[in-house]
Amino acid sequence: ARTDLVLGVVLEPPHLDPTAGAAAAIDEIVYANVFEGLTRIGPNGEVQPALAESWEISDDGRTYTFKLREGATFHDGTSFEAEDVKFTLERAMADDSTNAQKVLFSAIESVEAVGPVTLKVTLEHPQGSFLYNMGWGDAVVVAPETADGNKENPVGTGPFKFENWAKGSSVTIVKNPDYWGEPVALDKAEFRFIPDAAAAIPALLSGDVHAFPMFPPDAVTQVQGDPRFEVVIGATEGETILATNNGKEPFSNLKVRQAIAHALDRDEIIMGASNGFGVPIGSHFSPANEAYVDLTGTYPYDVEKAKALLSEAGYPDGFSGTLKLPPPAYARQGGEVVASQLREIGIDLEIVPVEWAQWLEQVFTNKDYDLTIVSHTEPNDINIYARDDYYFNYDNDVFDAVIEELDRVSDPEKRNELYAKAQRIIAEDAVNGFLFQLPKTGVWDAKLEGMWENMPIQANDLTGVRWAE
Amino acid sequence: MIPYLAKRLLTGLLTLLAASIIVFSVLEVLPGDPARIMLGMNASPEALAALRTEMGIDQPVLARYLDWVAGLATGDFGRSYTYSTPVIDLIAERVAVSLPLALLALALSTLIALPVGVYAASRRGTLSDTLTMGLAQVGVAIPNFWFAMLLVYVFAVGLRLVPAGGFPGWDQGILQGLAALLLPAVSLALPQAAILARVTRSAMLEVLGEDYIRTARAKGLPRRAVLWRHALRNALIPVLTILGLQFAFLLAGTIIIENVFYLPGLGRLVFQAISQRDLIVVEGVVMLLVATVIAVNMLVDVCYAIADPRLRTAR
Amino acid sequence: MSLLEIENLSLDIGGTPILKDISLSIGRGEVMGLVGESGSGKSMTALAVMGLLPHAARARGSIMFDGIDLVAAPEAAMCRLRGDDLGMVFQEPMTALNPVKTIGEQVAEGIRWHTGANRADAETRARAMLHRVGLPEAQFPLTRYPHELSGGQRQRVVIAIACALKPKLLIADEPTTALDVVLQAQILELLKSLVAEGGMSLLLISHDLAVVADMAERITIMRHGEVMEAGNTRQTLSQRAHPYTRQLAEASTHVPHRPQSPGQSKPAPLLQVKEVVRDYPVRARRLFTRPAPFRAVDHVSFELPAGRSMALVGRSGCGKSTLARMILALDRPTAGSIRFQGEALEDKSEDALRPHRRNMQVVFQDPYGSFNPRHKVERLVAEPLHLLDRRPSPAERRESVAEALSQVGLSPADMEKYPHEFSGGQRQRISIARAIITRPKLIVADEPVSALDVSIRAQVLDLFADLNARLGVAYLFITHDLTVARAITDEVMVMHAGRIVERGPTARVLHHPETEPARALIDAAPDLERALQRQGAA
Amino acid sequence: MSLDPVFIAGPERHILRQALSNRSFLIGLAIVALVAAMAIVSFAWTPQDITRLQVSDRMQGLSLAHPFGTDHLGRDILSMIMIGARNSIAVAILAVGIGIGLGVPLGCWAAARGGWLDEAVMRVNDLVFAFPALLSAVMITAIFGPSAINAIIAIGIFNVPVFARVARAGALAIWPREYVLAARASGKGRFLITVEHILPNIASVLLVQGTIQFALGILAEAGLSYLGLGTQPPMPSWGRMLFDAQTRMVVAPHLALFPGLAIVVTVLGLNLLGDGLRDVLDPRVRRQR
Ligand code: HEM
Ligand SMILES: Nc1ncnc2c1ncn2[C@@H]1O[C@H](COP(=O)(O)OP(=O)(O)OP(=O)(O)O)[C@@H](O)[C@H]1O
Ligand SMILES: Nc1ncnc2c1ncn2[C@@H]1O[C@H](COP(=O)(O)OP(=O)(O)OP(=O)(O)O)[C@@H](O)[C@H]1O
Ligand SMILES: [Mg+2]
Ligand SMILES: [Mg+2]
Repeated sequence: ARTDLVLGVVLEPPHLDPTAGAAAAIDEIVYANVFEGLTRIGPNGEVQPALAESWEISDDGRTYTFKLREGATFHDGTSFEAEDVKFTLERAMADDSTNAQKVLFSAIESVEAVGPVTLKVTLEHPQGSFLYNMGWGDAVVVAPETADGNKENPVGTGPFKFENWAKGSSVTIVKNPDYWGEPVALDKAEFRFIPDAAAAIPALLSGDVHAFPMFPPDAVTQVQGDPRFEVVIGATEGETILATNNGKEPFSNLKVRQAIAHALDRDEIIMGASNGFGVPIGSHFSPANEAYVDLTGTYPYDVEKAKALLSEAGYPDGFSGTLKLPPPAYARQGGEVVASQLREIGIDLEIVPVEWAQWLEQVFTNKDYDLTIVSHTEPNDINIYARDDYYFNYDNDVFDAVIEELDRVSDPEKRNELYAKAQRIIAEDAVNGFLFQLPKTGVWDAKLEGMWENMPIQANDLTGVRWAE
Repeated sequence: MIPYLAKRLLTGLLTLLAASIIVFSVLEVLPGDPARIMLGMNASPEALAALRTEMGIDQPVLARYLDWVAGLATGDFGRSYTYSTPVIDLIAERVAVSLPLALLALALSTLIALPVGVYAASRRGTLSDTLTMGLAQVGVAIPNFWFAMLLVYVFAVGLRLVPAGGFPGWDQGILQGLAALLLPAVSLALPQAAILARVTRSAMLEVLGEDYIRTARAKGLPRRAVLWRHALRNALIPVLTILGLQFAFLLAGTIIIENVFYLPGLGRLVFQAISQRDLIVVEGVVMLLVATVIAVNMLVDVCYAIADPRLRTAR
Repeated sequence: MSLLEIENLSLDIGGTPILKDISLSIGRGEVMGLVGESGSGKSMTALAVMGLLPHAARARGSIMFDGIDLVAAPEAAMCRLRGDDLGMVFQEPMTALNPVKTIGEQVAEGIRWHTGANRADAETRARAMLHRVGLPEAQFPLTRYPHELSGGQRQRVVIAIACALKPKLLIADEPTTALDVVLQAQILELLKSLVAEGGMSLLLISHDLAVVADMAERITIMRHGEVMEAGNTRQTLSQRAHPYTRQLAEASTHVPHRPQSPGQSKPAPLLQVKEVVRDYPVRARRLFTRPAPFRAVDHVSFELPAGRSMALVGRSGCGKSTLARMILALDRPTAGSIRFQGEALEDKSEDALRPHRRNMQVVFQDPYGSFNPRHKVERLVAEPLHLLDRRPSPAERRESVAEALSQVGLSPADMEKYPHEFSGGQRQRISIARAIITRPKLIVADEPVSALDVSIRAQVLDLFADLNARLGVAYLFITHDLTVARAITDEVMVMHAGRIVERGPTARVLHHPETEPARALIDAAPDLERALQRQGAA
Repeated sequence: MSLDPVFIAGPERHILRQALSNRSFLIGLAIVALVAAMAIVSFAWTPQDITRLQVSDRMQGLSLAHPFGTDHLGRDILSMIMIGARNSIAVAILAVGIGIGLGVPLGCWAAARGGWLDEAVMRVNDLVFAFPALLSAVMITAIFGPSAINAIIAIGIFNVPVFARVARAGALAIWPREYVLAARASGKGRFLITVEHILPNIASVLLVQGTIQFALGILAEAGLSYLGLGTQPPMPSWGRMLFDAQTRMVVAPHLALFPGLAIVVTVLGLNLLGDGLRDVLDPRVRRQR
C-alpha cells in the first residue's frame, strides 16, 4: 500500500508553534502529529492519555500528579522529562508569554517535577476542565532547547517529524522512526494549502490531493456519488450563530430576540449556508457532546408569531439594522438567507461584508454591530456567555453562577446536568440566533482509512491513517 | 542617450520614494491590529503588548518609516509579522513562481500575437483577417479568470493532462514546475495576446500606409520583403509600449490567476498579507512591484532606442 | 518606338473616376513634363505606371513600357521592373525614407535585390551613387540615418535609390515642392545631369509651369483627370493655344494691378522692430553641460510705415515665422523691443494687448489648418470680435461678418457653411475675412498663397492688393516665393540665418541684389519667361 | 432613421451616415443598447424578485420559469444578470466619469500651461501608473472595506492618468494648429481656447478612449467582485456570480456560463462600438492604450 498522503487544508499557518498563536491552521498540521501534550482529545472529544500515561487527582481537586511516558524523545534526540513539562507550563503562564490561550493555565498555582517521569501540578482552585485543557494544542509540550525555534522548525515528541515548509504552498512531515508509541502507517504527509473553495474541487478530482478534512460544503455535491471518493459529514465544535448585540436597542429587548428566533428557518439557512449539511442547534452546544440537549424547538419557525412578538415589543413595522458578515461562505451565504428571512417580519438588514481583521476590531473588540454570523469553533465554549464584556453584551447572574459551579465540579454526571441548565438559559433568553453546528464535510480517497469523522478539536490527527491494500 | 537614461533613472528613484511614502501612509490607516490578528480573539492584553514590542509597531510613525526606507535601501525588507521570517526571503520564494509565470505568459502572448498580427495586416480585408481579428476581439473581452476556470475543467479535470493547480516547487524538477505553470500562463496570455495581436495589426497597417513603404516597393522589393524588412521593425515601436505595459500588468495581475490555481506567487502573498495585516510584507511587495514597473518602463525606453535610431541621438 | 506609351488609360477608385482616357508617350532619353493643378491626376498616372496604385483602384487601357504591358503585368514581373528599369522619386523627402534603416542599407537594398550582388559589392555601388548625388562618403557615411539629414539631403538619397540601377525611365513626382527655391534649383540641376549622363527618360511631374518649362522638352497638361494639351514645351507655352494652358500660364506670371503706388512720402511708422533676438533652448546631449541656445532670430531691426506692404523673404528655416510670431505678440523676444503704433508690446499682459490685437491680424499658410473644423464660417470669421470692448449683439455680429465676407468676394450666405465645404482658395478668403473684420492697421501673412494652385493664387493676390488699396492696410508678407513679393509689395527684406541681410524697394532688390543670400534666392527662383527664353536659345 | 438636416449640418451629418454604415459600430451599438435596455428594465421588472430567496429552488437547470436556471440560493439567474448589468454599467460609468472629470481638465491644463506644471502633472501620472492597478484596488478596498463605491473609486483613480494622458497628447497636437494661433491673435486666453478649440477637437479621441475604459472598467469590476472586493451581496454582480459558480461548476455549469457570457458580450459590444467610433470619427488616430 502507499505510504504517502497529500492533505488539502484551507489556511496556511502563520508559523508552526501552537503555543504561540491562535491560528487553528497551526494545530491542523502539528497537533498530535508533531506535538503532543500531557493529554489529547480523541476522535469524539474525549480526553485520552498522551505524554501523561496516567494521573491521580487529590480529593480537593487541586493537585494533579501525572505519571509520564518513559523513553519518549524529542525529534532532536533529547529525551522527554518532567522538567520539559514544567518548562512548558511555566513558559505559557509567564507574564511575557505570547500564548494565545493563557486562560487555559490560569488556574495553575505551581508545577513541580518530582522525578524524571513524575509531575505534580497544583491548582489555585479545583477546575473541572483541567485535563481537557491540557489536551489543547496550546498546551503541547516543548523542549527548552528548541522552544524558540518552533515557529520555523517545530520540534515535538510526536509520531511525525517536521520536514519542510514551502511557504505559500505546503508543509511536509515524515514518519518519526524513534516514536515512543505505536508507529504510524504513513511515511510522509503533505499539507497543501488550498484557500479557495473553487480550487479544491479540481485538486481533488485530478488526484493532486487525496483528502480534504474540511471540503467546502458547497462543493460536496460535486463529488457525492463518485465511487473514487468517500464523503463523510461529521460534526465540528463550531456553533454557527446569529450573534446579537444584546446591549443595543432594540436587540436588548427579549421580545425582539424571540421574534428573530421565531423568524429563522434553520433548514433553509443550512441549505443556503452550507449546502444542507450541518445539524440545527437550539443553543450554544455541540450535538456531538454527551451533555447536549436538543433545544431547537424552543422557538419554532413561525413568521406570524414572530411578527406578533415584534408588535408587542413596540415595532409593528419592524426596524432596520446591519448584519456584518465575515469572509467564510457559511457567513456570507447564510447571511443572505437570514436577511431575506428577517425581511419577512419587517426587519430590514443592510449586509456589511467585513474582513476578519475588521470583524475582530469592529465586532469583537469594539462591539460596534447589530447582528453578525460567526461560528464559534472552540470546544466546550458555552462559558463565553458568562464573560463580562464579551461581545454579545449578555449578562445573566443565574447563568454566571452555573458556569462558576461547573468550574468547581469534576463529577461527570453533575457536570452534564449543569451544562444542560446552561444550555437552557441561553436558549430561552434567545441571546443569539442559534443556527447550526458547522459540519465537517470530509472528502477523501475511498481507499484511505482512519481519517477522523468529526472534528472535536481543530486538528488533523494522522496517527491512525493508512491506505487500504 | 546616456543623459536621457540618467534623467530617467533619477525620476524613477524619485517616483519610488514618492511611492514609498504613499504605500507607507496608506497602510498606516489600514484598520486592524496585526498583533490582535496573530493572537486571536482570546489573547490577553499583556500578550498583545509583548507582541507589539516584539514587532516594533509601538514606535512612532516617522521613526518606523525612516527605519523601513533605510532598510529598503540596503535590501533589508524587514521581518514578516506573521511568518516571522525576513520579508526578502518570502518575496524571493514567491518571485520564483510569479516571475517565471509572467515571463512565460509574456513569451506565449508575444509568440502568438506577433505572427497573427502581421499575418492579419498583410491580408487586410480578407476573410482570414476578419476572422482572426473577430477572434481577437472576443479574446480581449474574456475575463482571464473565467477563461482559467474553463481551462481547468477541460484540461485538468476532464483530460487530466496537467495539474489543476498548486506548485510543486522548482526542486521537484523544471518540467513539473513548468507543467504547473502552463495553464495559468495560458489563461494570462491569451487575452493579452488578443490585445497584442490587435495592436500589432493596427501598427502594421499604419506603417504600411507610410511613404517609405512605397519607396521600398518602388525599389522592386516584393510584398513579403517589404512586410518583414521595412514594416515590422517600425511597427514594433507601438507594440513595445504595450509589451512594457503588459509585463507590469502581468506581474501584478497574477493575483486572480494565482488564486484560481492556488499558486504561491507574489499576488497570493500580498493578498493574504493584506487580510492578515502583515503590513511589512505588503509594503515590501508593493515597493518591489512599483520598482519593477519603473524598471520595465526604462527597459522599454532602451528598447525604443534600439528599435528607433531617431531616439538615439535626438534626445 | 517610344519607351513608354500610355493609351486610353482610365482609372477609378472605389467607383469614382479619377483618370479619363489618358494618352501619353515618352521617348528614350526624353524629358516629359506633366503639369496640372492639385487633384488633376498627375500622381495617379505615375503610380499607374509603377503599378503602385491604391488597393481599390481599377485601371483600364494600356501602358506599354519597353514592350511590356504594365496594366496586365503580374506583381512578380512588376517587382522585377520596379527599381531596375523604372525608378521613382516622391514628393515628400521627410517621409519617403525608412527611419530605422541607414541610408547605405536603403540604397544598397535595391541593388542587391535586382543584381544579386553581395553585401560588399552593393555597398560599393551605393557609395558611388550617393557620391554622385552629392553626398560624398567623407561627410555622409553610409551609416547615417535619415533623421540625421536635412530635407534636401534626404531628397538626394531618394534620388540615389531611384537611380541606383540606372533605370530606363525615372518618374519624379513633384520632387521639389517641399523644398525651398534654392534647394529646388539644386535638385533639379541634379536630375537634369543624371538624365543626361545615363540616357534615362524622365517623367517630371509638377504644378509649377516654370519648373517644367526649364526642364522638359515636351509637356502634357492635365485637368480633372484628362489631358488638355500636349506638345513641345516652348511652343505650347508660348503659343498658349488651349484656353486652359493660357489660363495657367497667365496665372503663374500674374501681377495684380495696384492702383497707386504709395509715393515716397514717409508716413509715420506703424511697426518698429529693434534689435530683436529669439533663442530656442537646445536639448542637452551631455549630462552636465548646457548647450548654447539656438538663435532663430538674431538682432533684427526694421520699421514698417502705415499702409505699406513689405515682403520678408528667405530660405526655409531662416526665422521668418519666428519673427512674425513675435510681432503678433504670440511669442516673446529673448531681447530687443517691438513697438506697434508707438507702444512696446513685448512686456504687455494679455489684457493690455487687446487694443493692439484689434489693429493687427494674421493670415496663415495652410487653408485647411487655420480653421477649427467644427465651427461654422460665421463663428470663425467673428472670432476677433472678441477683441472689441463692447460685445456686439448677434445681429451686429452677423452684419460685420457679412460685410467682411463681401469684402473678400464671398456671399454672406456662406456664413452658414463649414470650412470643409469650401475650396482652398475660398478658405484663404475666409481667412482674410477673419483678418479684416476688426479693421486692422496691419496684417501679417505667413506664406498666404504657397499652398494654393497658380490660378487660385492669382485671385488671392489680387484680393490682397485690392484690400491694401481700399482699406489702407499695411502688410507684412512672409514668403519664399519671389513672384509673390514682386507682385504686391513695396519693399523687400531678405532674411538669412536669423538676420536681415538686405532691405530695399522691391524692384531694386529683385533686379540688383547686393548680397549673396539674396542673389542665391533670386537666381534659383523659377521664372516662366526666363525659362522659355532659355529653351528658345537652346 | 430620419434626421432633420437642420440639426445635423456640416461634418456631423457626414459622420452619422458613415457611422450607420460601419459594421463594428452597428453591432457594438446593438449589443450595448441591449445590455443598457436590460439594465433599465431591471429597475421596473425582473422575472423574479431576487431579494426573496427560495432556497428550496436552488440550482435548477434551464426552464421556462427560469430561462437561465437558478443559483445556489434559488434566485433566478436571468434576473440577477439583469440587475448585475445595472451594477456593472453604473460602476464602469462612474469610474470612467471620475477618470474624465479629473483627467481631462488635468491633461488640458498641463498642455495649456506647459513647463514645470506639465512636467509635474505627468510625473504624478507616472506615479499612479507605476502602481499595479489591481493591487492598489485591493489595498483601497482593504482600507475602506469592500463595496461597489470603493471599487468605483479604485477603478476611477486609475482612469485619471489614462484620460490625462490622452487629453494632454490630443491638446498638445492641437495647440500648434494655426487656428489656435489665430484665436490667440484674437486675444483669447488659454481657458477660452481650451473650451472653444481644444476640447471639441479632442472629444472624439476621448470618446473612443472612454468606450475602451468603459469596457476595461466592466472587466475590472468583474475581477474585483470575483475577488470579493467589489460589489457586495445582496446586490448581484457578474463577477461575484462567477465566484459563486466556481465551486459548483461540475454539477451546475450554467451558473458560470451565463454571467461569463454577459461579461464577454458586454465588453465585446463596447470594444466594437469603440472601434467603430474610432473608424468613423478619427481614422488617423492611433489607438492609445
Ligand atoms: C483598479 C482598477 C483597474 C484599472 C484602472 C485597470 C486598468 C487597466 C488598463 C489601463 C488596462 C490596459 C493596459 C493593457 O492593455 O496593458 C487594463 C487591462 C486589463 N485589465 Fe485592468 N485595471 C484594473 C483592474 C483590473 C481588474 C480587477 C481586472 C480583473 C480581471 C482587470 C483585468 C484586466 C484585463 C483582463 C485586461 C486586459 C485588457 C483588455 O481586456 O482589454 N483589470 N486594465
Ligand atoms: N487613395 C485614394 N483613394 C481615393 N481617391 C484618391 C486616392 N488618392 C488620390 N485620390 C483622388 O484621385 C484624384 C487624383 O489624385 P492625384 O494624387 O493623382 O492628384 P495630383 O494631380 O497628383 O495632385 P497634387 O498636385 O495635389 O499631388 C484626386 O481627386 C484625389 O482625391
Ligand atoms: N519651438 C521651437 N524650438 C526650437 N527651435 C525652433 C522652434 N521653432 C522654430 N525653431 C527653429 O528656428 C528656426 C527658424 O524657424 P522658423 O519657423 O521661423 O523658420 P521659417 O523661416 O518660417 O521657415 P519656413 O519657411 O520653413 O516656414 C528653424 O531652424 C527652426 O528649426
Ligand atoms: Mg500628386
Ligand atoms: Mg515658416
